[in-house]
Amino acid sequence: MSTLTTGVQSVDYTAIAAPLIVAGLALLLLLLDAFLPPARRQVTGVLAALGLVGAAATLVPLVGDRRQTFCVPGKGLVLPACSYAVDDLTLVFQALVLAGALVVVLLSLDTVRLSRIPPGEYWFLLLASVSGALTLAASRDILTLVVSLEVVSLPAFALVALRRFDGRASEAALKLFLVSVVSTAVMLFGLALVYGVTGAVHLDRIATALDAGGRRDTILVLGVLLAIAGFGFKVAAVPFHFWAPDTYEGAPVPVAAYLSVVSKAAGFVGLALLLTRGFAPYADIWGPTLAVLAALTMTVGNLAALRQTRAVRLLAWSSVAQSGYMLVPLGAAGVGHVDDVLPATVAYVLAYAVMNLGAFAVVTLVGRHRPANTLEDYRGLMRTEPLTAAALAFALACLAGLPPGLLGLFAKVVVFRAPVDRGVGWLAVVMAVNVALGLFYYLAWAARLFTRPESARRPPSYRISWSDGLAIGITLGAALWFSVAPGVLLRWPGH
Amino acid sequence: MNVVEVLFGLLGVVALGSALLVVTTRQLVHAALWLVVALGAIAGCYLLLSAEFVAWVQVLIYVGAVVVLLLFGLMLTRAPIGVSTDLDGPPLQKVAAAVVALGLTALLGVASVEAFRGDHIGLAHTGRGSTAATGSAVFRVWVLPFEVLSVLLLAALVGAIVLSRRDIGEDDR
Amino acid sequence: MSHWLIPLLLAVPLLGAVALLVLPGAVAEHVATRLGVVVSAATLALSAVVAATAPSTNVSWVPELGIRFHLGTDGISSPLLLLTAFLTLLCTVLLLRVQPEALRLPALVGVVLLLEVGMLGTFVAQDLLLFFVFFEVVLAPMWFLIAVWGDDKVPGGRVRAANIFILYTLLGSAVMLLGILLIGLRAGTFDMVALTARAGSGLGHSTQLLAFAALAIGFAIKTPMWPLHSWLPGAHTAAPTVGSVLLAGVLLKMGTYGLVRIALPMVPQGAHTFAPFLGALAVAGIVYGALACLAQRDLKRLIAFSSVGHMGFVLLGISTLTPVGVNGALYANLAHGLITGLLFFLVGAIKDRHHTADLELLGGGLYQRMPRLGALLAFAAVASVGLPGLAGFWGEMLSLYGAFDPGADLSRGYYLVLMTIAGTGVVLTTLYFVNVLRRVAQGTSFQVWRDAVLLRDATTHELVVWSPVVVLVVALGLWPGWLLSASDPVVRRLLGMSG
Amino acid sequence: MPLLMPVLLATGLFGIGVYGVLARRNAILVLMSVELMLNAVNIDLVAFDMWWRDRLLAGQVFTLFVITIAAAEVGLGLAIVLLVFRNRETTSLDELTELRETVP
Amino acid sequence: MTAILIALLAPTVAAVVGLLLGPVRPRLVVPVAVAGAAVALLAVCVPALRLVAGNDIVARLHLATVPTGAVPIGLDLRVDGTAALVAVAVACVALAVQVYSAGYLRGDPRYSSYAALVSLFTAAMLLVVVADDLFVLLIGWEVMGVCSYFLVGHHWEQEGSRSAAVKAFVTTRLGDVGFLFGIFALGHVFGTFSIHRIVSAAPEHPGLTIATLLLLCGVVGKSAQFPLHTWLPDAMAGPTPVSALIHAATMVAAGIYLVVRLYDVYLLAPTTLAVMAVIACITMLGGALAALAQDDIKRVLAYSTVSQLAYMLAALAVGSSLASTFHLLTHAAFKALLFLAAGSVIHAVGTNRMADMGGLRRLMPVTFATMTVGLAALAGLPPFAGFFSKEAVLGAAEETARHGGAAATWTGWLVLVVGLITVTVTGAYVARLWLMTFFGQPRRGVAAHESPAVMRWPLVLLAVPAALLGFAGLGQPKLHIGLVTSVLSLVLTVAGMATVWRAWTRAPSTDPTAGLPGHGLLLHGFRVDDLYDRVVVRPVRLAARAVGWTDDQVVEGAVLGTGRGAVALSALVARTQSGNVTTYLTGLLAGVLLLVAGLVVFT
Repeated sequence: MSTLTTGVQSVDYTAIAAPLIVAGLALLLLLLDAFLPPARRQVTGVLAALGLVGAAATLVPLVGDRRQTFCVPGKGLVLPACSYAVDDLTLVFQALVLAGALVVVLLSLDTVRLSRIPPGEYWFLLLASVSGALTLAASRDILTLVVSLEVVSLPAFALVALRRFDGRASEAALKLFLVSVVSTAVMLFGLALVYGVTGAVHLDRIATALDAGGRRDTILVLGVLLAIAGFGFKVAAVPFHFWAPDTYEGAPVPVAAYLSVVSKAAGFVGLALLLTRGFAPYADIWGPTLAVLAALTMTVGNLAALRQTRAVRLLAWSSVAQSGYMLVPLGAAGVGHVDDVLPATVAYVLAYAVMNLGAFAVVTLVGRHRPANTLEDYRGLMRTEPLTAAALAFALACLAGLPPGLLGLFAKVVVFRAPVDRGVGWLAVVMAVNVALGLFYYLAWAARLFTRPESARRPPSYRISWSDGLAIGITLGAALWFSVAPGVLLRWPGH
Repeated sequence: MNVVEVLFGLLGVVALGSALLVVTTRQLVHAALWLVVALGAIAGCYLLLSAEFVAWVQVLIYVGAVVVLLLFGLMLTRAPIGVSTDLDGPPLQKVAAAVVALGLTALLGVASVEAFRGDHIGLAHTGRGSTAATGSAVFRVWVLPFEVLSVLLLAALVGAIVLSRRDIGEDDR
Repeated sequence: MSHWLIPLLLAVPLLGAVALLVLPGAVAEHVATRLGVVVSAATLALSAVVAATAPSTNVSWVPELGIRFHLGTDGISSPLLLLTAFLTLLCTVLLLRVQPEALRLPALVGVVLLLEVGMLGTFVAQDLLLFFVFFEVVLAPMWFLIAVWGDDKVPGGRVRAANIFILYTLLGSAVMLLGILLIGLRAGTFDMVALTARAGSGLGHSTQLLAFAALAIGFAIKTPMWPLHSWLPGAHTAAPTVGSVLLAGVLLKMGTYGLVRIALPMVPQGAHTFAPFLGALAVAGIVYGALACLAQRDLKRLIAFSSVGHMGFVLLGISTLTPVGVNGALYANLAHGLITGLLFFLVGAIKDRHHTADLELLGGGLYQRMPRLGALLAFAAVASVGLPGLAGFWGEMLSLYGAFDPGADLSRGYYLVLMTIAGTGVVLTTLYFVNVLRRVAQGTSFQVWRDAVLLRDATTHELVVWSPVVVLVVALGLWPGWLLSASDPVVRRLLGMSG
Repeated sequence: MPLLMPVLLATGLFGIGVYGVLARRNAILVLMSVELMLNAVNIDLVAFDMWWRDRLLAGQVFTLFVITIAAAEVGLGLAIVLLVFRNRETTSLDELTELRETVP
Repeated sequence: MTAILIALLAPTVAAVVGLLLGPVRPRLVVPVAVAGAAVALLAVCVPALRLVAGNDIVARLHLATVPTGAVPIGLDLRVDGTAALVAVAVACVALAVQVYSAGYLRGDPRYSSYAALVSLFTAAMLLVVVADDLFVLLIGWEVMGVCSYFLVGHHWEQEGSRSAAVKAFVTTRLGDVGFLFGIFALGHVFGTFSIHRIVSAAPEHPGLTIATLLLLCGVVGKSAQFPLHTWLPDAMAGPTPVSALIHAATMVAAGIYLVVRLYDVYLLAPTTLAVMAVIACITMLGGALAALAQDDIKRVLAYSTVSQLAYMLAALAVGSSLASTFHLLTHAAFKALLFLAAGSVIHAVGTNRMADMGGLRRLMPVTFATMTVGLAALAGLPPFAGFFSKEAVLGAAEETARHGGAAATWTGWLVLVVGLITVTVTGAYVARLWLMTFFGQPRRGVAAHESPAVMRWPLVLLAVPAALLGFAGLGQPKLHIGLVTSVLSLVLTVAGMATVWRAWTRAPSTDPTAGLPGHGLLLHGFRVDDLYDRVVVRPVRLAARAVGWTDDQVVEGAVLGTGRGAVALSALVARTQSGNVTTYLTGLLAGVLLLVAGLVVFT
């Protein structure tokens, strides 16, 4: 792809290998699909999975390293700045994105086949989006940030709509699209204002400029807040959340999983980068704002989730609520050192990815046999399909933060720490109440797995394909592993 | 007040006026045409701001491609020529829209005035907006987003095509 | 010391439960109850060893958060450990013959064993997070016990009762978690031993207040403290016998144990500020529980309300912040576990036979129909009213004694008022228990029951299950020193007083 | 030229765009309104670029990118609108409410 | 001390064995129970005999120390002279009752539990007697209470028994709460719960009014003194032997005994002594008056017990523990005798109502003779035991009235005057009982018969101390029997008797006191029960109902309300999710506007 390098910017291909591979793979699969006979097109999915593993492998040599590329030289007082940087944060998120995408790919294999979704285009769009997420995690200027964010989003619109004969999918895509573009526009306006005041687009330069600036406070406050909007949409924070339940419900379940995990993680890393690297000096402004957003988000998400009867919709609201938890550390950033809140958010995003994908994996599987995918369809699943039921129960316990789902508990502990340490007590209290609220619907669902099915409804019973089994296995294994050794979540390099 | 400023002011009024018509007209096709006017006026503004390349791109891509696309879209959705009454939401929605829009505009406007009052753009340095300068910047400094943008465009292209193709999936209903 | 002993103690019932859930259906069905007895007997033996040797396990778990895998016992947890293992054994033995209608025995025994893991774990945990984890582990099994094997004739159904139980306790847990995190994160360690030794130093006054309030609410719901008790009657009414026994016998103790083990020593300033409120609510619970008992129709519900009253004494003792009061609270805890456990065994037997626990429907004449059951009921009732010479006395007495001379600089006059009100609670407690005996045990039987030929008196099997409890109740009543000398030094340490 | 001229123009356009997004119910008109918002951004970016005399020309380049993004969005967005129209025979946003919360 | 331990354990073991054996070997129940009591009697005789031999017999036994976190509790026993004598009395009556019961309750289906409870009671009472630690005492004290509860409710088929049992237990518990608090107070002041340590340290802490008053609560409850006396007449619903043992001779006297043991503390609390005097006087006269109007023979004796216990309390109030103990012992003998004799009568006649008796003199000679002895002792006719002990009480009162002392002078006068009035009433009700039961014409067709030997012998054996025990007091130098008061009281007694006799001779078939003004009031014990019903029972019931309602409506309601609130909020959130994307966008942009505006205003 990147053939047009000039003498000015040297490119560190090792650093950008992962997004490069994924993007290349996307193109390759699109072409391959066109040339393969229809009967053998399924192989593209497997290739996609393998490619993701390969891309992940390229991250390994980067561990512990700090690399920067696409840099501009400094001049005078202005320091050099780079557009692409690989550090711990980047690596963690890239790994997360790749792993999450891998699970989504595995889950999609059967979905693509059964729903007659054009496979080549599906894999291409998915991987294109993934490459955007990978870049996003590494971008250090707002141009790259915005463009990467759009690369994550745009293919996702198409992915949601890929069941083209399904009006619900189209409707879902349209809602996602409109909310997305409006949020993007708002964000761009905000970023433009920030650029106007600071004259900089590289995050660290913005931070420097903000540190120095003084008289243009109000416009900057506006700029910073508007800029949050685009990422708020991605992470489905209230009031940017409206698309999530409708879109999740209309989209193919693996795509919903992708939106709720990979795309959301991308949103979080973008938000984290923007806020803690770029707008760090304004933490006293955006901190409380995010605290309010976090409180609203978790409350609205949990309240709405309470009344859900369909699995995917419930997960949608639950992931809104979970976003609220993830925002909590950022909400506490107004006090104390900004960087310190990052590990908490990162840890929670990681944990959330594992447990949410675990839930989605089983929901996808059940959805193949019970398209309505209501919670009642899970009644008595423990009897017919003990393994998947147990996996789902564990994932739900994790999401609830209740033993044996220690992963979720530890994640919540980590997140709690920020407001507790920084004296944002009210947020901690709101979170505690919300955790309690959340417990109810997760457990109500989990309980259904164990209760006696009504005589008229038989719980689904199925053979699990290798790909679904692998997906469930990976998520369950990760959830179990992190439950026993949660330190890994916190021990990401440098911390 | 020099000529550039006067021209800019006029073009700005045109842009704002036609934009207002875009969002208020009762004829679908008119909206598209007013959009052309607005976008054109904005292109003129770019020129006055000495951003030549941007202005041309604006004309080419927006007026040339985007609006044409939108017109196609209108036709494909069998938009009626002439006055339609169902383009706007209910009155209450319009009120809400106006309140939100005015609120945001007022806030941003006041804050902008407060922030940028007295600042002037020195337009003497022509050449910063030239094709050469801009192109050089893109390829020297902004290679990365540009490359990423290529993925974006490709994805949008593929997405648009796959969604528009009618040859697959119909039988799955 | 052998550091694997306590993990083994937890692993045995856990493995038993897992085995029952994993074994193929027919096999599991066949061995379930016997395996349950064997496993719980082994657990009891192990817990006796643990109580005797007081081993500890302490390894790092999540150093980033200051969480350790720290297990240990001392004079206040060992008795509860033994109580747990003891009651669980009795429950599994009971299940050999007396089985709920919705059979599914492997699952039932498995759930009981799982419950045991959580209960034991709560009492041996020496790390706050670990404590919380075990504290929560018990919820799910208890939910299943009620929702699957419960009595569906209760108003609203058993699932509703189970839901209210879990919802309520979960709410409490969430608030409690807030308190735990506040302490652990502010102090930088979750290690209970270290936090106890620190006695709140390093925690600001407002932190302590908030943490204590959060912890107290969490524990109070579990205990349950008036007016947060309303989950209890429903849960008890719906729960099967083993569920009720373990719920009353052990689960409620976890709340008060937590107060003593965590809330008092780790945030003493908070404790000091809130103690008068705690005391007032405790006393309100005593009187309220007793009065509510007088108004009940359902025997299980009545005993549930009696628990509210009894736990009121426990809370009163704790609220005095004196070694006497806390010793008394712990004693009352244990005694209540045994006595109310026995009561629920007995009422369960009555309900099994009559298919109702409604006082109006049962009518009188239990002494006549089933003299052995009646006599045991009378014994349990008398024990429950706190008769000196039986286990129930010492705890309540010491709680009151604590209130007579409250600790720190709590207002003496205030506590004397509390003590006096609690004293009337003693009388009311006597009143409703003798009332129960009068309505159920004394008098003559209804014709329906006289006609029902299948109404047997307590079987030998049941007597075997119950008599150890009777013996213990008497033993603890006559020899209080056994427990008090174990708990006293620990309590002094927890209250920050040197031996 | 006073910096405020383009900035206020942008602000006004942005507000008009916001109004259009909220007041219009035809999906394509909403898209057009979004384009107005994006153009507002662009005017700002160009103006600030000129004002700062940005060595990196970030504002102008950003504008180019935004234009491209806008084009891509419109392309894909129209495809989605057409898809919806194919499936539902409508482009009115308030008629697309099959996916919603059911309120008893 | 071994003897004491044996005395404690023997009945306990008998109780346990009897209870377990009962269903299996019913015939062994009586021997086991009797053996238990007999062993106990023999054992307690050991120290008593040494006392009689003139030895100092104070002995202690320390079993264990129970740490409490504050003042430790010692599981201590201690025997001294008083204890030894009271223990003998207890064991004696217990043995008598066990033997007697074998006849009285022959064929009772629940005999084994009955005998076991009596045995257990014996052990508990002995524990009270020999306890050195207040908590040990409390154990015995409460175990007695619960035995009393079960035994009163022995005939639980009958409503009367059931409610009487409840009343007895609950009322005494009420007093016991105060008692417990009193123990706390003493322990707090003295730093020990050991009775003898408290007593020896008593001079260091004079004027412990509150502590002693609290202890007095327990005494008032247990010894059925005003205002907690109402349970005792009702408790007569229990089997008569039980009434003899528990509600006449031993348990009710335990209260008095407690004060005796702690007397040094009381002596230094004059206010408490005054309160005691007032309570004693009210109870004394009130009980006697109530006894005058009862028709149930056991209720007469019950009110008489109340009245006589008040004498003991009065003795304590005027500073003579010895007189009190003396009266306690003689009362134990003659009241046990009276109850057993009354039981014999009831056994024979099949009713408690004196209106249905009469003319039994010839049919039941032994009963008649022994009961006459008992009644004479009760009335305080010389030379029967009651005369001496009662005179000792009155003498102590006179002493105080004249010379003062630990108690205030006025209390002496009060006790003396009320005591003398009560003597008159006592004479009257004794005569009434005697006449209505044994004289006149038999009122029932059924031929009454003398009771079996197993019931007769205890009567005879108890008649001996009832007649002679009084002389034991003569040697005591501290007992003061004034000649004037003795003569006066004798005259008054005879006057009371004569009045009744005259009324009776006029209409031998009717109740001689029926025409008394306020007869109804007396019959109902001054309607204290009605008062309690209105002031205590009904409010408690009302409160219970209120709490029941509150719990259903308010507390549950609050919980359900919270749930409903959450659901309502949830619906509110759901309403915003209308499916219309324009609404979503409005929400989004309005949200942005609000956030921005809020922050701008805020900063």
